[in-house]
Amino acid sequence: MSQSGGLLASYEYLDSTVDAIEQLKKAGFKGVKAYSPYPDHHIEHALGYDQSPVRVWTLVGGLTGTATGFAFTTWTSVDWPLVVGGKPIVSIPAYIIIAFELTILFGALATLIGLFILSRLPDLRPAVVYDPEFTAGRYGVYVQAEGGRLDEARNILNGQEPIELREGEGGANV
Amino acid sequence: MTDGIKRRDFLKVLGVTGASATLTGCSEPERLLPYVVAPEEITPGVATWYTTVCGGCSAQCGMWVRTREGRAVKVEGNPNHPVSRGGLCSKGHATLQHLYNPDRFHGPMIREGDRLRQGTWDEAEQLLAAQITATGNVMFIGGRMGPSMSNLVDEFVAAVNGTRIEYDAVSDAPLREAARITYGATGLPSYDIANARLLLSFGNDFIETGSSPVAHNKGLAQMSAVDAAGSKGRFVYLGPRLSTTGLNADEWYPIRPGSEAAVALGMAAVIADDAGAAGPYADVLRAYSPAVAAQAAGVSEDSIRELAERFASESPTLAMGPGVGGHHRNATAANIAVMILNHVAGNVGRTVHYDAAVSAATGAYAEMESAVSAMAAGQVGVAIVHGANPAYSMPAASGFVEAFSQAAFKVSFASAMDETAALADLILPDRHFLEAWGDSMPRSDVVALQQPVMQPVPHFDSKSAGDVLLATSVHLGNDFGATTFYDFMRNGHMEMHDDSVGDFETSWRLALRTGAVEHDMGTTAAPSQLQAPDVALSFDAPALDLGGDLTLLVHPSPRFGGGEFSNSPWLQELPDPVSKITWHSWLEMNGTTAEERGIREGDIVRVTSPHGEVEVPVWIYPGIREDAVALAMGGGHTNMGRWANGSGVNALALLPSESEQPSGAMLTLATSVTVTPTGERRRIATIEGSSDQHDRPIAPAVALADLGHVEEAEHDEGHAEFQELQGVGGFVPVPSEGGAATAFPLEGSRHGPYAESHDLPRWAMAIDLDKCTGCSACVTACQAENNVPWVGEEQVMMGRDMNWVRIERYIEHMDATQAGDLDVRMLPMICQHCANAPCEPVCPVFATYHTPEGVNAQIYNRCVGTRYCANNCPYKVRVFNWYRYMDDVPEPMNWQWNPDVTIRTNGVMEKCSFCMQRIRDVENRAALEDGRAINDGEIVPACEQSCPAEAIVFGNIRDENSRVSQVVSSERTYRVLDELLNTQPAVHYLRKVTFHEIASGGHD
Amino acid sequence: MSNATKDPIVRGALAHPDVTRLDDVNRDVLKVLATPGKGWWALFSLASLGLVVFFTSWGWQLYRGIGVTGLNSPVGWGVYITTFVFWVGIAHSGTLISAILFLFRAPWRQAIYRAAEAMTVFAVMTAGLFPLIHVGRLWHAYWLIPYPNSRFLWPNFKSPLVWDVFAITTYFTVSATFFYLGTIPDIAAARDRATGLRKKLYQVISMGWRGTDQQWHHFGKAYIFLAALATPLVLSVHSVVSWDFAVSIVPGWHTTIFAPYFVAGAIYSGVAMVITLVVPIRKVFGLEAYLTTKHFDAMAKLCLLTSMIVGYAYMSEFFMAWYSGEEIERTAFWNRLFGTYWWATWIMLTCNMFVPIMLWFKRVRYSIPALFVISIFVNIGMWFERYVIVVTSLHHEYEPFAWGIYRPSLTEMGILLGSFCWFSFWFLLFTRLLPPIAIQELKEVLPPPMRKQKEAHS
Amino acid sequence: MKKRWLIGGLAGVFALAGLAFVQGGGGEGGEGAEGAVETGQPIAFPHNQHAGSEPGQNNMDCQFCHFSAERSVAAGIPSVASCWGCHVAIPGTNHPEEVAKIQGYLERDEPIPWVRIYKISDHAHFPHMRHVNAGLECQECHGEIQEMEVLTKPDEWWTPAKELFFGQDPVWGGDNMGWCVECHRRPDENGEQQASTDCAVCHY
Repeated sequence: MSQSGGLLASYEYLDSTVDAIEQLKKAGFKGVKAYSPYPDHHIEHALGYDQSPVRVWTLVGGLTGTATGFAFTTWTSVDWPLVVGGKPIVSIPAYIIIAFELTILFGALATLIGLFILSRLPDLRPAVVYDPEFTAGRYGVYVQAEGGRLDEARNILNGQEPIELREGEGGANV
Repeated sequence: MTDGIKRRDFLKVLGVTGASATLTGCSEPERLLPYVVAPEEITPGVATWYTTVCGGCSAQCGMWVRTREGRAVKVEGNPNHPVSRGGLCSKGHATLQHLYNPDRFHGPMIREGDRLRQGTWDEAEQLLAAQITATGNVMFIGGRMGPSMSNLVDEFVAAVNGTRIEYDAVSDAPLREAARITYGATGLPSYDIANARLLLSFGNDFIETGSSPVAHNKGLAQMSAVDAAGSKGRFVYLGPRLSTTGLNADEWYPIRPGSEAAVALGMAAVIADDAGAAGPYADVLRAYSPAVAAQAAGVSEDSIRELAERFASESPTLAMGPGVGGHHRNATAANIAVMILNHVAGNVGRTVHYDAAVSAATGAYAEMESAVSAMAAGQVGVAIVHGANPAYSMPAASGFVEAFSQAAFKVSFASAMDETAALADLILPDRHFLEAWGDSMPRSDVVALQQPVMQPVPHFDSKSAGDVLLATSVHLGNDFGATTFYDFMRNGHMEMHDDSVGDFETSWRLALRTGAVEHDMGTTAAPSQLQAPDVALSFDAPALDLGGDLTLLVHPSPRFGGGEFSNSPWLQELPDPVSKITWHSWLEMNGTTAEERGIREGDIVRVTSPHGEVEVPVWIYPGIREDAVALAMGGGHTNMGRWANGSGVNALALLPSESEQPSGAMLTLATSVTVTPTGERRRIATIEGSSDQHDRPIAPAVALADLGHVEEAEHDEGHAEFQELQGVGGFVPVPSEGGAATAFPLEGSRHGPYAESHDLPRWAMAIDLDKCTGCSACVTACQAENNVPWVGEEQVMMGRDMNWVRIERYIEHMDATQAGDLDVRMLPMICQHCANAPCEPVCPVFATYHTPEGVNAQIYNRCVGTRYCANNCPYKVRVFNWYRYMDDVPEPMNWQWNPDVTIRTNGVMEKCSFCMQRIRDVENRAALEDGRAINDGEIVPACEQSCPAEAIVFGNIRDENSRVSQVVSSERTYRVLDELLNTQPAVHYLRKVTFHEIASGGHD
Repeated sequence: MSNATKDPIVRGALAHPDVTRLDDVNRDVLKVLATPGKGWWALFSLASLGLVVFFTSWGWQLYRGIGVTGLNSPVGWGVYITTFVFWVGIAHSGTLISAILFLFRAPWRQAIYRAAEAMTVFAVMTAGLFPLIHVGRLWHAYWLIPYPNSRFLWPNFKSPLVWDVFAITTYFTVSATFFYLGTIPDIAAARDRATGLRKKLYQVISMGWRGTDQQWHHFGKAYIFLAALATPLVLSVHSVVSWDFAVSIVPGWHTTIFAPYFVAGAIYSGVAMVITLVVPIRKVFGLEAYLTTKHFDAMAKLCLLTSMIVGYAYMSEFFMAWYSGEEIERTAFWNRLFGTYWWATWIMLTCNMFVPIMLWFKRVRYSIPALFVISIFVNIGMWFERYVIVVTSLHHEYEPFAWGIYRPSLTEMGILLGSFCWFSFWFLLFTRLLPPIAIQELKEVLPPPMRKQKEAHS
Repeated sequence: MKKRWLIGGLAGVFALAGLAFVQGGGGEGGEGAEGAVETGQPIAFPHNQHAGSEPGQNNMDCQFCHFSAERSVAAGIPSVASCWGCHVAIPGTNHPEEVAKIQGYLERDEPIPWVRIYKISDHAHFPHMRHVNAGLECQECHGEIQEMEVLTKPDEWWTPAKELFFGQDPVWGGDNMGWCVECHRRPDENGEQQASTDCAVCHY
């Protein structure tokens, strides 16, 4: 894939970033990637994101927690039944608390795992296409283009007066 | 040794059943040590029981001893004993600790310069013989001993033509002397308390000291129990201070110290229509009237007159004269006065018996005085002390210590170091009574045998005094027809034996098995007529040495007696039945008196008498007259043992060295004192939080008048607070159904092993508060049975006492200023084994839970130590192991540990288990006997077994025929705090019955 | 959820002249991570010293037995449980400020929530130690954890103490997760400014965060869900802790009001502690631009509110005790006010009810020294609140004859003191190793740089 | 941060494991199975020679020596005299010198300090007679004693770990509550659990 290559443009301004992305999208470029120092919904909008599947993880995790909470407490009570304080062997009201805590716990952990999986974290490989300024003040747009369309992409990105425009081998680690 | 003992060959070392279990696992290989020759009587892991006689005090109660692998692990009362009839006091239980006392001598000690070296027995006996032959002038100072031993001593002393002095620190000499003077009786009168309808005690603390505390305790309980006719005996205490005995009275006449004679005679004067009834004492009687008595006693004339009338009408009645605590200069006269009172009331032969004389504490102090002067004069060559500790138990003023050191050669038979032995040149450690043969004659018609229940504790090379005397006599060339004391004693009994009642061997075996045999002595006709006094008597209030403005009352301690029991940690830690204070001494003082002097509880005061002074903390006590202070004996040992030394003060330091005439008893009530604050304070090592119930339904009572309709009374008063609750729309707790067994297994517990639990018993207990006298025997019994540690004075002060039984003493009504009703509630508080136990659900690891048999179990090895259960226990009966208390128990005291009960380690909660080990033991036995059913009364917890008052009953409450169900069906039954908390305890209490009306709530 | 057109006030009072560009934030916040000053070292060594005291005392207790405390029967719980509840309480405002205010979009949250969350995590770490310190047999404490064992035994899920185990561990895990998640982008920022070992470290901790759109997208959602989970958790945890007491039958514990009362108290003490911690940070690291008086004003108002709730709870407890007409209940509360431990009760009332009255005045709320002092009062007061609840209720229970007194021992004091050092130890490390203020969230509330605006101006 | 929790967590786990291990008494690894010397037994007593049923072995009943097993909580250790009771006539074929030791102890009038192999925790009460009378064979808990020359515990390197997680195997002189409970829970012929699993049956 010698033809293909990646372009990384750093911008100082949000609107120029957003414009760049929108134009790239309009021009039908795939694999447009944006960098920003904070989550910005303009960018997300430009890239056309909708609901994140993280919520599914949370829901499933939470429900598993509830089920586990009730099942486990009940089973252990019945496994070796001991009467305490004249209370029923299986005292649901008490077990609600355990179930609740497990709901939260499993939900939270599932969410975290979901997040890591979905956003490809952790990723400790040295970053090639990356600019430390992205965590400070700059926005970045990376686009990967077939050889033929490289110039088009370059023009679009340059059109928004990037502070810097880097070119690299395609498929570089992003 | 006779084969009688040889068969009981001794387990050389601990271990066959992993002797005393501990939670702390040890890692170096444990050794299993079999017998060399297996004794057929002993099966490892199975208890062997022996019958013997308690040698603790002059009462000589019958005793059962439980041995495991040849170690005595528990002593109990012997119900077959004609005098004590079951039950055992705290002191009796604690004798075990004297047996295993690590401070016992390891062998005969011979003085070399200022130190003692251990010698051999042969050497020691040679030395004694040599000294006797050399110096002569033998003086044998002997305490209480059995008849055979007494005979031996007499023969021994006669053979070396020495003198014998009988001495017992706490003796009833005045009573005996009075009996001799008035009726020519020998020994003490025997009382039939149980049948008295009105009992008067003129300062006689008969359930603590005296001829037979256990029997008297039982008698008192039976007397005060409500009989079928719905009546109960009434107990009136007349004295300046309420002792444990006094606390059980229904009325208290706080009479001036020493005014007993006046009151007794004043009453007698009322009863005897014509003074002539008093025979030779008629003129005495004429001299007294209620007015005079009232004047002397400081109580109203009417009250005395009215009491006298009742004493005459409610016959049979019984009056008891002043005991050891009331030995003032006219004590004999006072006792005679009381005998006159009994006489005119016609009690002689009904409740007072002079024919079956009780042989009680012998020694007269007067004899000691002569002994002292003799020694001081250097007329004594060899002074032998046996069974007594005069260096401690005589007032410092007596000069015994100085005199004793004048004797050329001083011998002591003490088995452990004491103040007297410390002065001796030769110490011949005697056997503990559990290791030796002996006999006793608690009453003139009863002979009881004391047999060794185990081989002597191997740590200590001891020898019974009898054997020593015999061996020495051999050296001296005398022959008493026996080489061992066992033979000597047996011969004696053989001579005494009359063959008409069967051959000797059988009756001997019978005596060994049952513990005692009653001889029909063909009792001499009861002396019924008063005899004229052969000595001068004064019935006036006794003179007091003027030392200050407060009369000093010195009384024997319910825990230490005269001090001979002081070296037992159990007794040191046993809360005093009156003050609930452990370990140290205290001065009892009335609140008003203290206020006048600006003294607060815990202030350390200096008590000064003409004879000495002591510094002791004050305890405020409403049960003592404002013009008196009281101090108990038994403290302040200087040279007795690790637990006695330095604990408390010796009250005798304040007393004169003087004997009462004519009885010659030591004076205990002889001086007044000044009390001055030292400015220092200390924390009192008490277990008492508050002696006020704060209107809580903990120890309610019911008036005799209300019996028969207690339920209604309950309804009117008992639930008053609930009605109040309803009034304000509060939550009304579910009132538990009456005493009857509660539904068990509980709702929701019908599962798994609990499904069949309706076939299982439900263990329950009933405690009759009308019988409980608060004597605290159960506390020590429980401690002995369940390996409950003692924690020491410091820890008790921090509130960490470990006893599983806490006898709560709530003072409802107590007035030291005038005669009137007395209402003190004694409540033994143990784990209530609640069906709805608050402690159970809060334990995170199920360390405490409810067994199918309805016991609230505590699984020590599962306990993590969160202490939540203790917080949530409304009865506060759970105790915690804050340290590794049991690790501090020295060899060989740990030999006493019960192998059937786990030793609890650091960080573990514990509490009453209903003696689970005994339940299991009986179950195992029943299973071996082809799975037979367990009989009612077969399982007896330690507390029930030792209770002299028979106030405790344990059993299966699901069986309506069981004793416990029967008792619980009483209308007096209630359960502590149950109506408030619905805890449904398995321990049921029966209300105390009072003569006076009970104020609102039925419980205050 | 940034908002390009927020006016300064709404933007969390971030209107400081020096802060205009996004990377100004990096500059100001990250300079905190530079080599520490003398003050920090002084505090840090002090804390370390305290740690020695802490572990020596604990070691001594393990060696001798729990008896080295002043505990006894009837007072089986004392300083340890008091301090446990205290720290759990402290732990609350962190997640509260962070999660709840996040969900409610409270504008003043960003500047302080990082410190608050850190406080939460470390406070739970501290609180979690106390049950272990407290039990009689630490070496068996693991029996409270349900794990399959050769005895077929399980813990008793009916016991409030087991609820605690679950509540506290869950709370710790979730708070820690929440805290960590929030820091990832900032650690990345730190990484990009750092060099050498630190850089490697940050690289690992930040998990190679790049701030790509994809990451931000999921990050935002995950964060919301975590917040949504954490919020009920915050409320539940201290309720569960309160049930340790309320579920029992001890007069003074057995009260239905406990859960809300404890939660309010927790927030109260927590916010106070945040103030106590943030004031010095602000001063030392010169973050006045980010932690403005408006923040403190807001926190002070929260304190005021919760103090009133707590005060109400006190009053209603006393009222109900009287109204119930139950002698035992009445005695318990009468004893609280005028019994042996009257002083503790009055300290509690003064610090928690009377002192905060000053917060009604704007001048006080805007005076940072005043707030600092008041916050310390509140911290003390809240510790004593727990002491009063635990000790006074236990020492006078149902059985008058078994009433007793409890005197804390030196060991207990050492451990109490040590716990504060243990907490400060971690917190000081935190101020060094992690950005104490949420960089990326501050950027969200800054006006994003717009070329068009710029051109318009020029 | 994550790293720190990880390390802390692991440390905690190891600490607990260690404690559990110590508590579980896992530390008491016995010595190797060769000969009596390693076990430290004072006399090389071959159980198989006495109780074994192989030709040349004596096929004695366990309770001949452990005399109180059916009537007491303790099984009982034979007294030196009772050993000598037989051995006075039987000098022993394999190890006469070991047999001779018995006489030595008897004459010195001292007990033989056997090393204890089968030790149940002190906080658990095991009434032998209940189990013997319930028809249990000794071997069910003690293992095939009659085939062992020397009683030892296994000491493979992984034994401690095994004991930590699965408890010690009573057959090896271990002390495993799970073992007891498993048997107590086993249903009898009419499907009822055959012995109580009430805690207080053994722990008091």
